[in-house]
Amino acid sequence: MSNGIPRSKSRARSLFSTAALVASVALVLTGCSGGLGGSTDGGASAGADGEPIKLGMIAPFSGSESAFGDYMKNGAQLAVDEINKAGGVNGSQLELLTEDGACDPTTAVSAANKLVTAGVKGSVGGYCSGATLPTLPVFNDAGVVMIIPAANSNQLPAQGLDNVFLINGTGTQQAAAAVKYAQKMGATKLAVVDDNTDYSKDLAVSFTQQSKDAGLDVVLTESVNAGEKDYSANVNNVVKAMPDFVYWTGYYQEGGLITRQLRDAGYAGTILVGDGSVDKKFAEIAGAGYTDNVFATFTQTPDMLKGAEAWVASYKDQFGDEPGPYSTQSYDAVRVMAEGFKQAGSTDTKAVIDALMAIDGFQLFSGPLKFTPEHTLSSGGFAILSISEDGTFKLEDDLQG
Amino acid sequence: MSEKTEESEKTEGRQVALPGSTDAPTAVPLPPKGDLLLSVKDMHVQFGGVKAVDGLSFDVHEGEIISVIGPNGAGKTSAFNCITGFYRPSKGSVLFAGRNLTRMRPSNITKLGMARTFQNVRLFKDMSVLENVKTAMHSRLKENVLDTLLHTPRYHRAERQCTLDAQGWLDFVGFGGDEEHLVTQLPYGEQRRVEIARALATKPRLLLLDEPGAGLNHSEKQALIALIRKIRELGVGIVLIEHDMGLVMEVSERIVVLNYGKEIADGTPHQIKNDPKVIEAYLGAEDDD
Amino acid sequence: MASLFGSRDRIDDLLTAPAPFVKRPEQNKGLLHPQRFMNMFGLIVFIAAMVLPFISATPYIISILTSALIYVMLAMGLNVVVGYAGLLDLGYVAFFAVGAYTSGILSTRLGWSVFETIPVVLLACVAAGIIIGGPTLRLRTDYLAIVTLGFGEIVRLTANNLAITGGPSGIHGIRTFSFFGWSFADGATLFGIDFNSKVLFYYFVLIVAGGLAVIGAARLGKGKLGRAWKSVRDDEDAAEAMGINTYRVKLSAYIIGAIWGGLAGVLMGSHLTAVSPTSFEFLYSALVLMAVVLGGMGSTPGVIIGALFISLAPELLRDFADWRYLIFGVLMVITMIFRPKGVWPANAMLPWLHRRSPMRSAAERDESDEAVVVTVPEPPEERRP
Amino acid sequence: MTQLIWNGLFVGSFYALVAIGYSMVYGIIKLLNFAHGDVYMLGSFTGFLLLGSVSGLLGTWSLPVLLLVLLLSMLFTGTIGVIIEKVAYRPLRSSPRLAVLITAVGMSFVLEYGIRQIFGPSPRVFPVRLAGDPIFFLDARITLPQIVLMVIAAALMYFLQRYVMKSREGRAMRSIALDTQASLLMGVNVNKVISRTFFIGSALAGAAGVMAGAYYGSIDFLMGFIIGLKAFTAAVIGGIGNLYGAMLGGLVLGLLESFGTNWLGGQWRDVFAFACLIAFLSFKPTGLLGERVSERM
Repeated sequence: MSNGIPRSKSRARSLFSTAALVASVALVLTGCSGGLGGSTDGGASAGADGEPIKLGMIAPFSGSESAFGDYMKNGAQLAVDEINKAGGVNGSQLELLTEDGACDPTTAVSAANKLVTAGVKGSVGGYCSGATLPTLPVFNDAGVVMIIPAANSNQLPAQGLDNVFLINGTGTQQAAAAVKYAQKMGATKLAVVDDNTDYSKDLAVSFTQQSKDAGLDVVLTESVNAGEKDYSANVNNVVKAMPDFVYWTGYYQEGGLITRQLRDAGYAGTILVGDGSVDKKFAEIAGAGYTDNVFATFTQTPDMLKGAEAWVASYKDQFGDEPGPYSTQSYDAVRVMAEGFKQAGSTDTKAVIDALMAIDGFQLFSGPLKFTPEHTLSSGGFAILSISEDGTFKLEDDLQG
Repeated sequence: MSEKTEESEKTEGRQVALPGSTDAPTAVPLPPKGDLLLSVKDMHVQFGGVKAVDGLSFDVHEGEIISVIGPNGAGKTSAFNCITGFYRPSKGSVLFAGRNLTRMRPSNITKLGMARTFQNVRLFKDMSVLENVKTAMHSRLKENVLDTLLHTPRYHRAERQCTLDAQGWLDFVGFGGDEEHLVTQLPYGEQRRVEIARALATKPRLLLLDEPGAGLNHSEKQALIALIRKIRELGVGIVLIEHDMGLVMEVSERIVVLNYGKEIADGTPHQIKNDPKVIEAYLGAEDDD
Repeated sequence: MASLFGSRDRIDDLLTAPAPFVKRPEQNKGLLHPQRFMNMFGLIVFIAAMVLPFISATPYIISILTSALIYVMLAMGLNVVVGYAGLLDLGYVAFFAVGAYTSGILSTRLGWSVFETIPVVLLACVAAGIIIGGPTLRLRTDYLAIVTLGFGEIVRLTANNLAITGGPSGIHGIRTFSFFGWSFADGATLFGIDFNSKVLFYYFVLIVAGGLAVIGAARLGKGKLGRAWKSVRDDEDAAEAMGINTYRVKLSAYIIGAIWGGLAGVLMGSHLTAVSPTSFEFLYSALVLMAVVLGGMGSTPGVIIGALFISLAPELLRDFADWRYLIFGVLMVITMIFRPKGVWPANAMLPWLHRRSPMRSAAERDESDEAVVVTVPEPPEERRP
Repeated sequence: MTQLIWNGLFVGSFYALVAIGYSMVYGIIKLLNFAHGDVYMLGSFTGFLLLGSVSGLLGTWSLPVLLLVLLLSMLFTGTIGVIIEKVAYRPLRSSPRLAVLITAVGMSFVLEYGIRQIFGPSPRVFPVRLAGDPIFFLDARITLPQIVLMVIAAALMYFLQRYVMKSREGRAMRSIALDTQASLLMGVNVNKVISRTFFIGSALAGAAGVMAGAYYGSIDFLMGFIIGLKAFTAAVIGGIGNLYGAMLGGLVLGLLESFGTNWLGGQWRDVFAFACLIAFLSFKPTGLLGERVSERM
């Protein structure tokens, strides 16, 4: 009894803590392979026969954005399976490794390091721009080429890293399509609503800027807080500003609610939503009768292309669910990456980057691919969609001419 | 150990312990009545509509032992809390060492030289006995954050002295347990002692003891009386709230009696014992109970 | 009268502490003394951590250990606030954010190196500690909890809404550490080993910074200020009665916590090269608090274990994919049920360690013959003031 | 203006329903039950499942069916609340309060990610949607479902108030809140009362969950998190531990948010609400109706 605590308890306590320590040290020590001080295993053994080429994908599988993780993963997996069935790339099979980035920078960086450690040759993930940005240097240092399917903040190409490619249209391109449509509709008073996250805000800012340049009056920019249910206060602000055109730049979960609440509050004008809201669930959440005069900016959807029914069918067949936002982009990301490997004839970073830059006319869902010097799509391929009876989005206006 | 105390010798203040002495500290003999220490003048304390203290006045001199007694709910503890700055008097003043205490933080009052104990022992329960006493030396410890962070020689010196002083006070109050123990592991009587040691470690001129005898058995009470006298011999003034009349009568030089917040008597134990108002208050109070 | 007491705040001491006269057993020598043992143990862990990358580690392991060390720093800082001073803080990441953003903005806008930003970060953190603590520390614990939570959210939302903080996408391209024209990005060859990875440099920086954070917080906890914090935690009134200005002491805990959190923020910002508001959500305040409580409030080894658990468990559970947060939650509940005071509570000692041999035999305390053990005290009849 | 007030009150009544549970649990065992918001989420999903199974009846009997579903969901979430308390909180009754806070966060994770495992991460849409034509009252646009929901909320709170203030069980609850030890000595079965408190608080949260699902239409596994924080804030504004305080706090918070959004825009709304809270607590540190609480300490 001479120390601070009763003896019997303290023994159990110390045993436990010692065990915990030993366990944690053991956990750290095992699963490690080779010291770090020496060298990183550059491009060795890449694509050797029998060894699959590993592709990494960081997407949100936990947290508030986790709904999108599976869409992306499934889309990519579909492409990997197709390519493997067709004989793989340069004689090797592809293998998809997914890691949770949780839309959190720290988690995403850990995930990136994990993928690098696992020896991925390409990254086909990246959803939240905020969490994707800090992974760029990690992949860049390791010489991993990134084809980012979803994240599209203007900050990404602005980093000027040559291993980073974006195959989602950028905010600027999407905003241009939205403004074009607003003009076409003859709207004069615009309101833009974002959800205060990086992607949405980026798009909203671009939209506001371009609207002003086009001589349109943006009467209100409103931000909502993602993850809530009641947006009546925000909706009230919108209605009071009396716009004739509202652009929602966030995701479908809130988008459906806001559309419904806008209509309930008496707003009758056009509602345009961004690509994050293009999901069958959007109409479901908004409810029947709430999707008239609602349109979306989106790169073309599967059902607008020939053979897309087959794609949707095989997606459904394999995963038992409809494809969602960024399923197509993730699918395309894998295909573009494979094409890059194929053209380069290896997985060598420099060669793949050159090969990707040389691609011209490779068919994506969003149209033929040609990268700009900034490594973004030369044309966003944005079109205007409307919502059909069953809640699916269909092509309304391709904005050509 | 003894050589360390030489550093602690100071020219100021009364020397209570001779270096290396293994006996209780001694004190310079006091004049019969020291200087005026505390002067409570017409103090009122009010909570909402309840008058907890309703006009209390008394003086305490150095080296004097005064008891404040009264039936339950007479406002004794409220008066204590008011003197030590935990409550603010609604009227009247408290002068200590020539200063008005009424708008002062309790900690500043303590720094002026007034220490207290609490009615139900309030030690720092997740700290060891030694740490409890060391805590009381907070405001005197010459150790700043950088010293602590860098473990400078000054830090080591201050901590060593602080520990010695704390041990000295523990020995002084006759603490007989293990000073490394958490205070909650001590028997009640020892906790009382630690609390007094802790109060003394703030180096007070005036010590306020709130029912120090509560929960003690007979022999412990005898030891307490001895301890109170020993503290008085150091020149410290003592104000005591106590229910045990035997203890009060034995130790006090003067007694102030409160009833329903009002001061009904102030005198020597002998005068109080024979004061009809006091007798009535106590008998009456028993009726009420 | 006035002349007798002088005019300073403190009047001259009447008393001098008596010298202790009861003989106390000698302190234990060598490693049996708990403090020395723990110091030695800490040193061994530190060396092991330093050597680890040379033996066996991948960039992934190094990266998650680096994040874990940031958590250790944060938890040590929060331990000062929650563990020592007993102030429930649900918005601790606010300080983390202040540090990360201050450093990030100075680094990206003015081109300062991370080292140069540190003095400004310290000032910003002290200011943040005072701003957040100043008006709120008078509140009772539960109200303090919501107020700190509110401040945490205010800081995050403000960062999210302002242009200077980069809005929702935050700040990117924070410079790495550099000295005299050489930066971590350049790599180096030491002792014939090629250090080409920034990851590794940050790991070493964090080992050192984390080590200093642990030692600093532990030392503060044992010193004068630490005793004052603990006294405020245990009984605020009694602390005040001991001459401790409880308000100032609480504020100091806040400021120290803010500094620790802010410095951790600087390191996180430069480790990730990016700062964004999503890193400062309420969840992370809750996680750091969990690290402290799970490990053992006020206990240095406990808090370290807690921080490592909180940061490494989700990583180690990655293979469980979708299940990992479920498992994490279950683990938390189970740990607390079996170890309610934390994995390694404060005041706990390993059983084979003693500060000194058992204290005071009966013979040694013959002076205190009255030391009869008392039975149960009467319940106090009046409430505390 | 009236629209702002109405919006605020409507949202506020949801906050109030959830805040009551927070506040009751706090009043009795001084625990900030972080899993409480997730019980609200659980209520939504229970209602979703139940409504899905009786979807045939929905056409004609919408409202009665909905009420029945509401009741069943309340029973279910109430039971879950009791189980959570038994499993995660009771073993820690005598431990430091923060320890229980951690198990509460742990339970919150368990509920959230448990539901995620069952229903998946993407939002589900309620099979029934309350909709109605608006009526205008002093310029405010009010719909019938809004009125119905507010009436239900008010009725639930009224019955709760009657129960707590008038019944024997309610008295036991209040006595425990005042002094657990003394209540124990007076022969109150503390465990039973605590269970009952968890049942009621969780049932109310579940009711709010079902109502939110039916009104807003979409539910997801993380929906409880934000409302949990809001309810906590509301409970504190009102004076935590105080029943009326929780109701009042919910409404006040709803109004603050409504006006904050109007004045400063949506992105500054929470900053505004929290700043008000902090400023307010600095002046009145016990919350709106906190006096009674301070006696309890």
